[in-house]
Amino acid sequence: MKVSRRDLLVWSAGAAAGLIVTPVPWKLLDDTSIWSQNWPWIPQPTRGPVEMKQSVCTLCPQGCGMRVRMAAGWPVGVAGVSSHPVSRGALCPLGFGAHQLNWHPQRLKTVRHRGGASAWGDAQAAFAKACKEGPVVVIDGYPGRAASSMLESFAQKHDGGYRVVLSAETRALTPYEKWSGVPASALGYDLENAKTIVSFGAPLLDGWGAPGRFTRLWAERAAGMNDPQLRLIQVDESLSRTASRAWQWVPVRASAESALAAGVARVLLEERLVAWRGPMPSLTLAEAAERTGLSADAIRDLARTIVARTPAVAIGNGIDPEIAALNVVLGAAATPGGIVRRSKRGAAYVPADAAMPSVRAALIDASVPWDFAPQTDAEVFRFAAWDGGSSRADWLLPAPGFLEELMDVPTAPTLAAETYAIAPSLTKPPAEVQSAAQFLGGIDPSLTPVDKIIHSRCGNLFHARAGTLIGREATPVAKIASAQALEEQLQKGAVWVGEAARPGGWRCELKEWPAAASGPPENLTATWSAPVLPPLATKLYQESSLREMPARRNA
Amino acid sequence: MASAALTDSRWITRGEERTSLSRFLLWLAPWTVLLALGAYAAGLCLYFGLNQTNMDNRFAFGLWIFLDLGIIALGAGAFFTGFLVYILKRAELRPILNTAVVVGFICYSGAVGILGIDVGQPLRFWFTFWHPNTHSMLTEVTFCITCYLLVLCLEYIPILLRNRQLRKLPSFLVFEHQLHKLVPVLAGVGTLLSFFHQGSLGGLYGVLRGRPFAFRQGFFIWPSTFFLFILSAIATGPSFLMLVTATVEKVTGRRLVPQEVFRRLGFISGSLLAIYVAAKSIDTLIWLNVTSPSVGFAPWQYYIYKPFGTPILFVEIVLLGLVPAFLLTYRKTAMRRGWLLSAAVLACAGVLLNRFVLTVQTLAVPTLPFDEFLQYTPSWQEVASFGGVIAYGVIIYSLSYRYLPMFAPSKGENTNVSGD
Amino acid sequence: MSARYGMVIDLDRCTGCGSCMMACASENNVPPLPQATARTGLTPMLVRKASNGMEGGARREVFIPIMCMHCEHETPCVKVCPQQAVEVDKATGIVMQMPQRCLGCRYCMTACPYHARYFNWWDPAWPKGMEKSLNPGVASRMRGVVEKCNMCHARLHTAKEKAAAAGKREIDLADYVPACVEACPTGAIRFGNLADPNDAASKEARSPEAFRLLARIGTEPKVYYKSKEAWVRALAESKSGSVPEVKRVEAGHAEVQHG
Amino acid sequence: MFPGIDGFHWTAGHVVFLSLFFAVVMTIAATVVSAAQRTAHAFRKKRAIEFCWKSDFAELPEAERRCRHELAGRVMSRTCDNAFDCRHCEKYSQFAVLPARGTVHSLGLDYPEDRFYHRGHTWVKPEEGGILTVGLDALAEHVIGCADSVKMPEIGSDLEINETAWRMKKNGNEIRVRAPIEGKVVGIGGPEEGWFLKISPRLSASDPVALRHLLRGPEVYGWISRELERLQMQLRAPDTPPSLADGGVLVPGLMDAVPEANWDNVLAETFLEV
Repeated sequence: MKVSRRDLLVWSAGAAAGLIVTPVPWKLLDDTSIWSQNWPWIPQPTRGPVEMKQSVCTLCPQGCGMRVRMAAGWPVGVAGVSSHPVSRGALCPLGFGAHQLNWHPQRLKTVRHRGGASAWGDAQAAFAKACKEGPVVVIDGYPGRAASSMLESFAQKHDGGYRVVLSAETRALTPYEKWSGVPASALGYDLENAKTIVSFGAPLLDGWGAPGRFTRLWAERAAGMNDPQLRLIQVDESLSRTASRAWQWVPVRASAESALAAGVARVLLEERLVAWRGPMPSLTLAEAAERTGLSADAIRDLARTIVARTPAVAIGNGIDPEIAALNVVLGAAATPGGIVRRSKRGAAYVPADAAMPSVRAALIDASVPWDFAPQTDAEVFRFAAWDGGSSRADWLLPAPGFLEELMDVPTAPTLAAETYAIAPSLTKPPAEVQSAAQFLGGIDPSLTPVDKIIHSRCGNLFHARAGTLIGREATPVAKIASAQALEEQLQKGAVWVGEAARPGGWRCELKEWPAAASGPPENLTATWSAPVLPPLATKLYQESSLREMPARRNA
Repeated sequence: MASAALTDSRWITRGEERTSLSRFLLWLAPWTVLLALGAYAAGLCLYFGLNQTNMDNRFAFGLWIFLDLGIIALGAGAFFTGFLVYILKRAELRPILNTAVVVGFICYSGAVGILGIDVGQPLRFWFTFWHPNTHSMLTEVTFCITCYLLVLCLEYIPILLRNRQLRKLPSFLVFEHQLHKLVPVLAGVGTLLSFFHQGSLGGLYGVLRGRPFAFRQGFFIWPSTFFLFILSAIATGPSFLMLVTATVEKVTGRRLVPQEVFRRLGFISGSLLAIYVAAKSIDTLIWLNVTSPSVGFAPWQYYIYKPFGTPILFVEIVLLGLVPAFLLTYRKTAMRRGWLLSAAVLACAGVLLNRFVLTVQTLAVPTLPFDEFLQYTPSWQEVASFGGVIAYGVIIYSLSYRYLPMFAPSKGENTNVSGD
Repeated sequence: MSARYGMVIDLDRCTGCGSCMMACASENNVPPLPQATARTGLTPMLVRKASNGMEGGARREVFIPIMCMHCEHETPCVKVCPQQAVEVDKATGIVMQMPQRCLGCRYCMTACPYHARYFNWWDPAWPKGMEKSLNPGVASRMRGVVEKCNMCHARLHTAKEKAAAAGKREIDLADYVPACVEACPTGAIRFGNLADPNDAASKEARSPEAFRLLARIGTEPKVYYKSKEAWVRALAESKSGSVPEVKRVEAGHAEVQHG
Repeated sequence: MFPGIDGFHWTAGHVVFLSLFFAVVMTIAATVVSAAQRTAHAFRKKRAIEFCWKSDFAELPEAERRCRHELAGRVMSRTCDNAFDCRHCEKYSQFAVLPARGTVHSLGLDYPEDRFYHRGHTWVKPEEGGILTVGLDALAEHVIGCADSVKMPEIGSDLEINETAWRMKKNGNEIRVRAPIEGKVVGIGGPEEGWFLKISPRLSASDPVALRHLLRGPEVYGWISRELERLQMQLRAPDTPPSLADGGVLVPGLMDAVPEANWDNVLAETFLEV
C-alpha cells in the first residue's frame, strides 16, 4: 500500500502519545539519577577477575598471615587468616590499609643522590668504590630472612660489619644474654601458659608483638572477666589503651617502672613469697614507694597479687635489666608460662645503635625503621620503598613495596616456637626498583640470590623432618612427600611451626642485682616500621579522636 | 530640561511623588553590591560544593535553614492578610495588601533560592516530586512551598501589570483585570497551602524522635510544633508587614497607610501572639515534664550549655512573646506609634529566636551520653548568601515601591467594573 | 522467614585498635581526603571513647564502635527522607541508603541520634593510581550525597549469589561477614540474624549484659552492646540518667578491681 | 511515582497526598487558564477597550470623575459611577430634567454650541448624511499648539469609544487622544484644515441616545472652567498663590510657553490618561 506523509505524521504522533503511557520514558527519567551519580571525574573501581591470594604481611617482623583480594591483578583488600598459628586471623589496623601503600604519593620510584635525581649506575659505582676504599657496614632491620643472610655474607666478604636494628620486643630480652649466654633472638614469651602477666608499660594490647597473638589470648581468657584465668596487670603512668582494658591498672610516676620492679622483687624476697634465693635489690621498699608514687602497701599488694596465681611473667618495654631480674626472681626464666628458649640456633647480633667510627659507607636495608639514624659520618646508602621525609642519607634507593618481592618470613620476636613462612611477590614492582639484596647481588654476583636461599631453607626444613606445616589443615613435616611439596605449600601461604620449646632449655645466673636501666624506657607505639602510613590510616587519624597522629610519621 | 535629563517619570504611577532617579540608583547601589557578593558566594557553593560552608556531619543544617524558617515565618503576613481581606472580607486592610503580596513573594522566592544552594545535589531537585515520601514533613514543605510561590507570582502579576506603562497594552490590562477578579480563589488556595507548610516546617523538627530536644507529641500525624508554627507565623506576619511599611514610610518620609491600619494589624498580631504564648507555654510544660523524660532525657541537661541556658526560654516566651502581645493589644500603648512598632520588633525577634532555637540549638545539644556540645560558626560564603537574600528583598521591594501602585487605592473599591 | 541482621559488640573486648574502621573504609572505598576533619570525614564505622567521668586511678575508659544502628521501628532517617533514598530492607532489616537517589538535603543526618550518617562534602579523590586498589564490589559515591553503614551490602550480595549458584534460598551466614566483624582482632563484634532465636548473636543480644544506646527513644536499634561493667551499661541512657548511676557503680567497680 | 521505577511503592499516604497536591495544582492552573480565556473572549467580543477604559477610569483622580449634572449645577455633587457612559446610565433621565444652575460666562475660548464635547477634550459635530466630525477642542489646541508629529488612524479602521483615536507628539511627550464615539473612520483632515476625523457612527446620529454621553450647553462651561482651574493650579510657579479661575486668557501654544511645567502630568490629566 502507499504511505502518504500524512499517515506517517499520524502514526508517529500516535506512537509518541502511546510511549507516554508506557513506563519507558519515566524509567529513563528516573535513570538520570544514576547518570548524575557517575560523573567522569569520579574515580570508579576497575572491574576484573577477583581472586584470593594467601601471603604474609612483611611490613614488620611480626609476620601476620594475610589474605589478599586481587582484582585485575591488583590487591584490592586484605584480611587476616584465621588458620594462621601466630596472628590467628588478626592484623594490626595499619595492615588493613597496606594494599594501598604502593600508591602512596611518597612512594620512591627513582634513585636520589643528596636530594637530586640520579641513577642506579651511579649508586652502584659509588658503593663499589666505597667497598674498595674502606670497610662498609650493612644494617638490617629484619634479621633471619634469606635477604638478611645475603646482606650478612656480603658484609663478611668485604670485611665490613653486619649490624641489626632489633625490635623493641627483642631488645627487652637482651639482659638475659649476659646471665645465660643464650642470644635474645632465641628467646620468647610462653604467654599461652602464663596465668599472670605484669606489663611494665608494654602496650600488650596495642601493637606489642604479633597483634593477633596476645589480643586473641586476652580476649579468650581475660576480657571483661572479674576473675580471669589470665590476669593482666598493667603498670602505666597514664590510662593507656592496654591499661584501660587490663584486669588491674597500677598508675605509677613516669619512668618509675624499674623502681617498681625492684620494689616488688624486694617484697617477694623479704616475705619469701617465691622459692628463688639470690641477691636483694639495693632499693628499699620506702624508696620504691617514693619513686613510684605508690604506697608501700600498694606495692606489697601488687607483689602478692602477682604471685597469687602462677606462672607469672613480667614484660618490660625495651631494655630494662631490673624487670628481667624480677622475672628471674619470679622463676619465670626458663619455665613454661614464662620466658623460654625457642631454638637451639639463634645468633647474637651486633646492635646497630652503637657508634660506628672509621666506616667508609653504610648500607641500610629497607626493613630498618625509617627514623633510625646510624651514629656515623660514613656515606649512607638508604633503601626504602617510601620517602618518610627529612632523611640525612646520601643515597635514597627505591626498594620494592608491599607484596612486590619474594620474601621469606623467619620466626617473629616474642614467639615461644619457631616459625617459617614465605611471602610470594603478588604484584610486579615499578621499573627502577631494587631491593638491597638485589643491589648487592649486582655488585657481587657470587652471592647466592634470595630465591635460591629460600629453596635451600625449605630443603633443610624438609630434611629436618621436625615441626608441622599449617595451611588449611595442619600436616606434620614428616608426612610431607617432598621438599618441593613443602615449598609449594609455603608459597601458597602455609606456615611451618617448630616443636614447642622444652621446659628448661637454658639457665639464668643472677650474680648480683643489676643496675637500674639507663635513661627512660623507649616508647614503643606500634610495630609499624614502614616510613609512611597507609593513606586510610592517616585519614582515620584525622577523622577520629581514636588515636593521636604519631608525630614521627609524616604520612 | 527635565525631559532632557535621564528620567523615569513616565514609569512612575501618576500622582505619586518619587525621588529623582539618580538618588534612587544611589540607594540601590550598595544593595546591588551585596546581592552580587551573595550571588558570587552562592556560585562558589554550587560549583565547589558545600565544603565551602562551615556545616559538617554533626551540624548538617546551619545558618541557611534558620534563614529559611525565619523569612518564611515573617512572610506569613502575605497569605494571612489575603485571607483576612478576601475570605474574612476585612476591607480596612486593603491598603496593606499589595505590600503583603510583595513581601511574601520576596520571602518565599528568597527561601526557595537558598534551599537551592543548601542541597548537595541541586540537579536532583525534582527527585522529591518523583519519589515523594509522603511520611516526610520535608516532602510536604517542598510541595507546598513550590505551589505557594506559584500562587504568589500570580498574585504579584496584577500589581506588576498595573504599572503605568505596562497598562497601556490593552491585553495586559485586560488580563490583569480578569486575573484580579480571580485573586480570591488564589488567596483561598494560598491560605490552605500556607497553613500546611508553615505547620510542616514546625513538624520538620517536631518529628525528630532522635532529637528529644525538638521531639514533640502531637495530634494525629502532626507534632505540636506543627500548630505552634502556624500560630506564631500568622501572629508575627502582620507585625512584620507593619514594620516593613513603617520602614518604607521612614525612608521615603511619607505616610502611606492610615494609622488605623497599623493599629488593626497590631491588634490582630497581638491577640494571636497571646494565644500563641499560651499554647507555647503549655506545650513547653508538657515537653519538659512528659515527652522528654519518657525518652530518657532530663530537661535540665538541655540547658547546662552556655549560651543556651534557661534564660533563652524566658526570653523566647516572656520577653519576646508575652510583652509584645500585651503592648500590641493594650489600648494605651497601641495608640502610640512608637510603642506599637517596638512591640512589632519584639514579636518578630521572638519568632526568629524560636526558629533559631529549634534549628541550631537542636543540633548543638548532645544526644549520646559521650557526645560533647557543638559549636558552629558560618563561613563567609554562608553569611554572604544570607546577605544576598536580604539585598534581593530590598531591591525587589524598592523597585516595586517606585514603579508599581503599591499603596494607591486599588480599583474595585471606588467603582464596580461590570464584568462580561 | 525474613532475616534481621544485627550485631552485638562486646565492649569489654574492644581495645580501640581501630582495625574495624580501617577494614570498613577499605571495603567501602572511602576516599582518604587530606582536607577532611573529625567533623567532615567519612567514617561509616567510628570507634569512640567514653569514660566514667572519674580522674586518677578511679578513671575507667571504654571504646564504643559506632555505626548505623539499623533501627527497626520508626527508623528516623527513613521517616524523614523526602524522596525514599533510605529504606529498611524487608528481607534483611538492613537500613539501605541509596546515594544515587539522595538529594543531599541532610535532613536524615539531623534526624539520626547516633550521628552515624555522613555527607560527601568533597568529590571523592585518591592519590594517583590508587583507584586500582579500590574494591570492585562497591561503587564510589559522589559529592553532595549522604552515606552510611550498609552492613557491607556488597558482601551480602556475593553471599546471595553463592547461595543461588548452589540452588539454596537462604544464604549461609558464614559467607556473609561484614568487614568490621571480620577485622576485629578480639572478636568483640558478633554478627548474626537476630530473628533466629538459636543464633549466637541473638542469644547474646538477649543476655542481661546486653544493652542498646538510647534505647528509650524507641527506635529498636539492631546493634547491641554488652559489658559486664554496670557503668558501661549505664551509657545506654542519656547523660541525665547515667551521671548519678556511674557514681554508685564506680564504688562497686573499685572493689571488683582489687577483689 | 510511576510503574517501573525501582524502590517506589504506593501507600494510602501517597494517594491522599498526591491527589491533594494535584487538586491544588489544577486549581492554580485553572485560575490562570480561565483568566487568559476571559481575556481572549473580551478581545473577540470587542470589549477589551471597554475594560481598559473602565479600569483607567477607576484609576482617575476623584476630581476628574465628576458627573455631568454636577458640572451643570443640577446636583450639588456626584461622582460618575458609569465611566462617563450616560447612554446606559439609568440615573441620566432623572437628573437631566432638573434645571441647570451653572453660570454661563466667557471662557476666552471658543466652544461652539453646535458641537458635543467629550471629556478627553474632543468635539463631535454631526454633518449631513449621518457622518460625524471629530476634532480637538479649543483648550487642547491652546495647550498643544502645533504638534511635532501626528499619527492618524487608517481610513476604514474601526474605532471603539474611548479608544486612542490618534496620537500626537510634542516636545517628547506623547499624547493619546481618546475617541469620543465608536464607528468607522471615513475621512481624515490634515494639518492645514486642523486635524480631524470623519466617522460614520455605529448607531446613527439621529438615534436620541447616540450622542447622549457627550457634554453640551451649560455642562461645557462648568467642565471647562474646572479644567482651566486645574490647568492653572498645575502650571503656576511653585511660589505664587493660585490665581482665581477667572478665565484668564490662555496663550496659544502653552507647552512652548511654559516648558518647565510637569507636562507629563498635565497632558495625562487633560486627556484622561492614567
